[in-house]
Amino acid sequence: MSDVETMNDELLLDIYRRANLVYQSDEKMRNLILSGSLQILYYSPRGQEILAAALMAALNADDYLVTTYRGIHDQLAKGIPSSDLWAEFAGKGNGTCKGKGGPMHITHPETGVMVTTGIVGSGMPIANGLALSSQLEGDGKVTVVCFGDAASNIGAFHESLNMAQIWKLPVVFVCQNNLYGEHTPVALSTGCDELIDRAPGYGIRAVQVNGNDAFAMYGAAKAAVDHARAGNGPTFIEAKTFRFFGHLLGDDSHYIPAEEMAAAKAADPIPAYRAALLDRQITEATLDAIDAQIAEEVEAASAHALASDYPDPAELRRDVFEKEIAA
Amino acid sequence: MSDVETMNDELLLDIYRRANLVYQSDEKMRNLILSGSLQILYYSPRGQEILAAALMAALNADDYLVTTYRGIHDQLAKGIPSSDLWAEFAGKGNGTCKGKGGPMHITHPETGVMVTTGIVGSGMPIANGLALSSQLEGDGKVTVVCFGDAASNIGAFHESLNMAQIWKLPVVFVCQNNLYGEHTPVALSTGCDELIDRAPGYGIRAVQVNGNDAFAMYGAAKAAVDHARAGNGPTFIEAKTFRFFGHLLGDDSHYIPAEEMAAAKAADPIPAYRAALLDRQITEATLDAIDAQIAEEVEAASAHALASDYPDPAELRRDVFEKEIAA
Amino acid sequence: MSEQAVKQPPAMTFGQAINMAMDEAMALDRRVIMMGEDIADDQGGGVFGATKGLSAKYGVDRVRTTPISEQAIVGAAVGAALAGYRPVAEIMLMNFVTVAMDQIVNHAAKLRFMSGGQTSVPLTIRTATGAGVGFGGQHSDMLEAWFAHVPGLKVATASNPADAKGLLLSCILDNDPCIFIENSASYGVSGPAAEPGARVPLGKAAVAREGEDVTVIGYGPPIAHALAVAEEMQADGISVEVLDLRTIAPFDVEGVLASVRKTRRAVVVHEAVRAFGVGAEVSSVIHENLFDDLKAPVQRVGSAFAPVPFSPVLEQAFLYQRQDIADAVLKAVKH
Amino acid sequence: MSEQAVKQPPAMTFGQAINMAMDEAMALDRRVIMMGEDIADDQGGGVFGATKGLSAKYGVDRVRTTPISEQAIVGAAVGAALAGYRPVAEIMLMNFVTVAMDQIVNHAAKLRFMSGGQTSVPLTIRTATGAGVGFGGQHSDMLEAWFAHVPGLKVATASNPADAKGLLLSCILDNDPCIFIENSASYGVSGPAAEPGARVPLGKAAVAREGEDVTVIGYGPPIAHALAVAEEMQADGISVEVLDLRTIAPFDVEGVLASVRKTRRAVVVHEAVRAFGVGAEVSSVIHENLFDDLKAPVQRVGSAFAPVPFSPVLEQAFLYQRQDIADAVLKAVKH
Ligand SMILES: Cc1ncc(C[n+]2csc(CCOP(=O)(O)OP(=O)(O)O)c2C)c(N)n1
Ligand SMILES: Cc1ncc(C[n+]2csc(CCOP(=O)(O)OP(=O)(O)O)c2C)c(N)n1
Ligand SMILES: [Mg+2]
Ligand SMILES: [Mg+2]
Repeated sequence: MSDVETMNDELLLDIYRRANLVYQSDEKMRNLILSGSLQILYYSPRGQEILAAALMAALNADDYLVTTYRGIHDQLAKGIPSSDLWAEFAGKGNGTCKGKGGPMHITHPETGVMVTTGIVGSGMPIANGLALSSQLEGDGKVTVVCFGDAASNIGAFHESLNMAQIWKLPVVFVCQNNLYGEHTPVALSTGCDELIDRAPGYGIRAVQVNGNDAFAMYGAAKAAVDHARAGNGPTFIEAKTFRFFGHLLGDDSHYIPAEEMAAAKAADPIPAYRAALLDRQITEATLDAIDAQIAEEVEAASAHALASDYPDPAELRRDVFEKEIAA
Repeated sequence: MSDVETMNDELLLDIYRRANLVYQSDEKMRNLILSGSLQILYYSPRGQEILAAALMAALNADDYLVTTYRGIHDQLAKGIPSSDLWAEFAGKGNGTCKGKGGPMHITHPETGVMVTTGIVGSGMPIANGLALSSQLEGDGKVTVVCFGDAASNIGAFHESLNMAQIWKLPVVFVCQNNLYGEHTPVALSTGCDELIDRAPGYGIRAVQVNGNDAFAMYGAAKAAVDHARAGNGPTFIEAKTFRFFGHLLGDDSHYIPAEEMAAAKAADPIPAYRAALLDRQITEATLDAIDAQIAEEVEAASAHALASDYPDPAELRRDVFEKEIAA
Repeated sequence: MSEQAVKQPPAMTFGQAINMAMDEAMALDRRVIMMGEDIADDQGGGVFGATKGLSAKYGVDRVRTTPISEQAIVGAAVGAALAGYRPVAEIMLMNFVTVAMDQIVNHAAKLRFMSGGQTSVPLTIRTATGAGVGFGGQHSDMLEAWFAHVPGLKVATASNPADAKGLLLSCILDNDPCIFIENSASYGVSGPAAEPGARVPLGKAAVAREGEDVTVIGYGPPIAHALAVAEEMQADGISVEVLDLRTIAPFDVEGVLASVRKTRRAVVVHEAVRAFGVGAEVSSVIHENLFDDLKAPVQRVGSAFAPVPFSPVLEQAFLYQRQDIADAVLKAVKH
Repeated sequence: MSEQAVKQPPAMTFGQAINMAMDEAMALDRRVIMMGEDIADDQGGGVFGATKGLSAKYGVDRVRTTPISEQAIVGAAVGAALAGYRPVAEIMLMNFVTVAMDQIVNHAAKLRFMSGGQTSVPLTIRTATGAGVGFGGQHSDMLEAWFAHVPGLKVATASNPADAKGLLLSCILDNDPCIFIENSASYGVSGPAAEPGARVPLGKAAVAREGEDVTVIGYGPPIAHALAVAEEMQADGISVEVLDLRTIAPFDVEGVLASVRKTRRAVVVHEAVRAFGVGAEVSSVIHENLFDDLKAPVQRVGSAFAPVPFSPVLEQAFLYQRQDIADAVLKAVKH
């Protein structure tokens, strides 16, 4: 856990900006979907914004990120330009991936976002490979891979943490433990009480943290990233959090006890972090200005996405292989 | 660990018989292969006989067993009739599997041997299913699945131990830790120091034992089997052992330090167990009589196998599906 | 008018059909059990709702929500099947079978053979897939050709709810491992209801429409498109027979050859990528057996050679289209 | 006598060829790295010795022995490839790819496309397989048809050591993910040596023998059998052309059609089970394109529809045989 003292206002505001960009983007996205302006499957990260913001603030711009279908918080917090990301979500030809990937498959190497996978757990083995390239290259990059609690039950998790440890790879495994995998609570799917109990099985450095606490999350992330960058190997971070809109937008969360949901909402990390900043003498005006700037960015990005063109059907033949294939 | 006191002579001799049946069978098998009478890939269990014998002695005859390519010790100790097993190893039509499976794929339901797999780790998920059937059926059977140390690094291990624990299945996972997977030592492939360190990650009951010590191994196995049979769920047993003939017969064990091999051979569990029984006032004559009986059995079984006929080529069309397929 | 309404045959959706097949099987045989992610009612009865109500009726011991552990799911199903159970494993989407291929191919498919017939694996794997719904590259693949190439596996899929019910029931009660493929977009699509208990035999194709000039052979959703094309073509005097394989592997060679022996022209259609797809096997078998009878080369229709794209424009460009079937029919007829 | 001995072209085994291809690639590009079980010299340089000497020469950082974790092996190779490396992952035997299909199919094959071309996966997976050596049901399968059906993957295999070297080098240096298939029984088989640095282009078939009456198309060990059959047939006045695909997918359609346009008869042979195999695609493509030219139906030769049996008698009954190729040639010629 790093010193809260060392987090200066600039850093705190940086996290604020990242988190609220996610927050406002998510709100806009849900509205557009619910109003029928956008027809996509959407895995809302509402509730996990602070986790992503604090985590990404601990990274260099060119550090690598691998994430999942529930990844817009990670992607925006890592720095993918809003309009490119929005266009990809809308399947437009000027999206990050020319509309070919879509929301579950965002890639944006300029900001280090190398893979977004729709297959539970499958980002972890790939993250090891990115980290291996950095180790061999000596480029000083760290790879962060995000995944859910339920992903810790799949084989790829096991193989990856073990390999990362024996090869001392500069990789940070961030389990965003939102307590449910689709509609199944952790207790029903997981033999151990705490996911961090799995770490000793790999001899891997590990830390459990409240992911919704920006200070704790940033500290855990920074320590892990520093550790990796110094050549000391991987870390497993279990970051506790919650998702407010269930698995897939439209999910009524019937499987979540009402009290649990109420408690989670009462502890909403977005207002909590704002309050914490106000406590630290950062002014309402400062934060409002950031919010306003974000609102503009989100408005512009979403409008841009909706107004943009779909890709040329001929794109189907490109990028299957390096050489374009015949019609 | 069960009481050594509770192991009466009958049980001790039963273990002796099982272990030495493996020991003599293995010796015969190696000789026939090295002399060219039998052309098969052979994964010798030399050094792991006591482990298998003590383990299987703790089981009921109709308990289920799932094992691997290095499985002849488990199969013989579980009770597959020697001549049927030998005939299968030789690819003969009167083998346990009509010659279709061969050494890596022994099945013999009459003695509970349900699957022998050549895929590292893949027996564990299947063992859960057998155990699930017993749980649903209430038939009181326990399933034991054997695998190696290196198999603990593959995804199937992880998924299986977790599922067994959350479903409280009557299954015992027996890791025969012979310190190497093919030519790779555990330390090079495994992030944790001791394999038992993986158990807390599943909340599973676990025990580490010297598998070459018949008393300790039997105790651990009996406790695990009783625990499972009583409906209390699975156990992970890490049983330490060693293999004297490397991975595949012909392997020169160049990757094993000479001192390590020498120490292992000095601690050969077969003479050690014999000495232990003599210490317990069991007579040389008793043991020699068992040895002689086994020698006859092995001689007869191997001769039977070599003399038997290969299967009818038409067998190729049978057992692909339930109904025979057209030529 | 009211009499007519009464005579209207009852309808059912694919989702209902699949649910009913499992319900009937579970009622019939206590050894029928289900495993899969989120399949019990507390978790919503499966992402597509296919198992809704089954855990309430038969208990969570028999309808088991699992961790996200596809190897463990299929492996547990294999093991239970070896012990005489008839497990139905739900692999939510077909692309996720890629983490469980070992259990399916090295174990489920081979254990009967490798044991010399001592054991069998009466297991059914249900899995959904298909493009056209915006699921993107990792949730839409049609991989039936892989399973068809593996001796020991049976593969089935339905073009209408009644067949879905009858085929799935046959799969569950069959003594060999079966892969039953559902279409992600079709759970809500309805058709005539099946009779209670009715089974559709595995390995038998169905003539969905009789015709004289050309046979369109397919399975699953393309059958509806083929029937529509046949209807259109009739106006132009082209008589199209539509043959629904229903069982993709091992497929009804006799049924296929009987139809094409009559029409002497054939088109094979599936959603899977054309190259190295099921259509290649069907085309080859026709060509090998009816070389001297064929009036035109067997035509194959499939999706484009690319991963499934996300953007709707590209996804439609990727997917085989009704028009492709019509074009292929015309090409065959005009050769 | 001694002069003749000097003129004898130098020979190399498949094992040497494969080792040399990797050696050359590693010397050429520091971003070529290797991962696999037991592949470093301390562990013996791989079960078939294919990587022998490479870790001594290039270091264990670049030639990495891995845990038994095929998903992690392929995944790490995918990740390193995304970052610009050219990893060569050894999956000891082809049946073990069944635990890594997700990384290969959902990721390696699709990431270039799904990223809109922003990233690429210049990865090579080497894997050995093949029946006839008593490895049994779980160590002998030929699964090339699976990979061929996946857009984004290239699949290659060689019928002789020189091609093995040239093809593997091309795979490693190619910017797309390649599956390179080796034959378990052939590592010690020798043939003429390849020139240093020589590459065999991907996607180009080779005419292994010219002929006029019928084309036998195949890849890998069946080519040697086809050449032997061609030799025998010549005595009977039948002129057999033998075409070695070398790249199975995407295969050289032009090369195949050019040959069969000339001979007007074709036989396709592979070791894989015939049903739904690569031969079906090749046969269909020929039939579709040369329907009016063909004098006989395209014949397919493959192994029997069963898992690979252990017993040598059954294993031979399972395997395609040289005689099957000869019979198919005669059937084509006599149609
Ligand atoms: C291998 C695989 N199995 C199943 C799925 C379907 N699936 C998608 S997300 C999900 C739940 C994952 O839960 P968790 O890892 O906790 O992440 P969260 O969605 O909560 O962020 C499931 C089962 C999948 N995508 N991949
Ligand atoms: C999935 C898979 N990967 C690789 C192999 C090849 N292989 C067979 S045995 C073996 C070593 C296994 O070691 P361990 O689990 O320790 O068992 P042991 O042989 O020592 O008894 C390997 C790598 C395999 N059979 N299956
Ligand atoms: Mg979760
Ligand atoms: Mg071992």
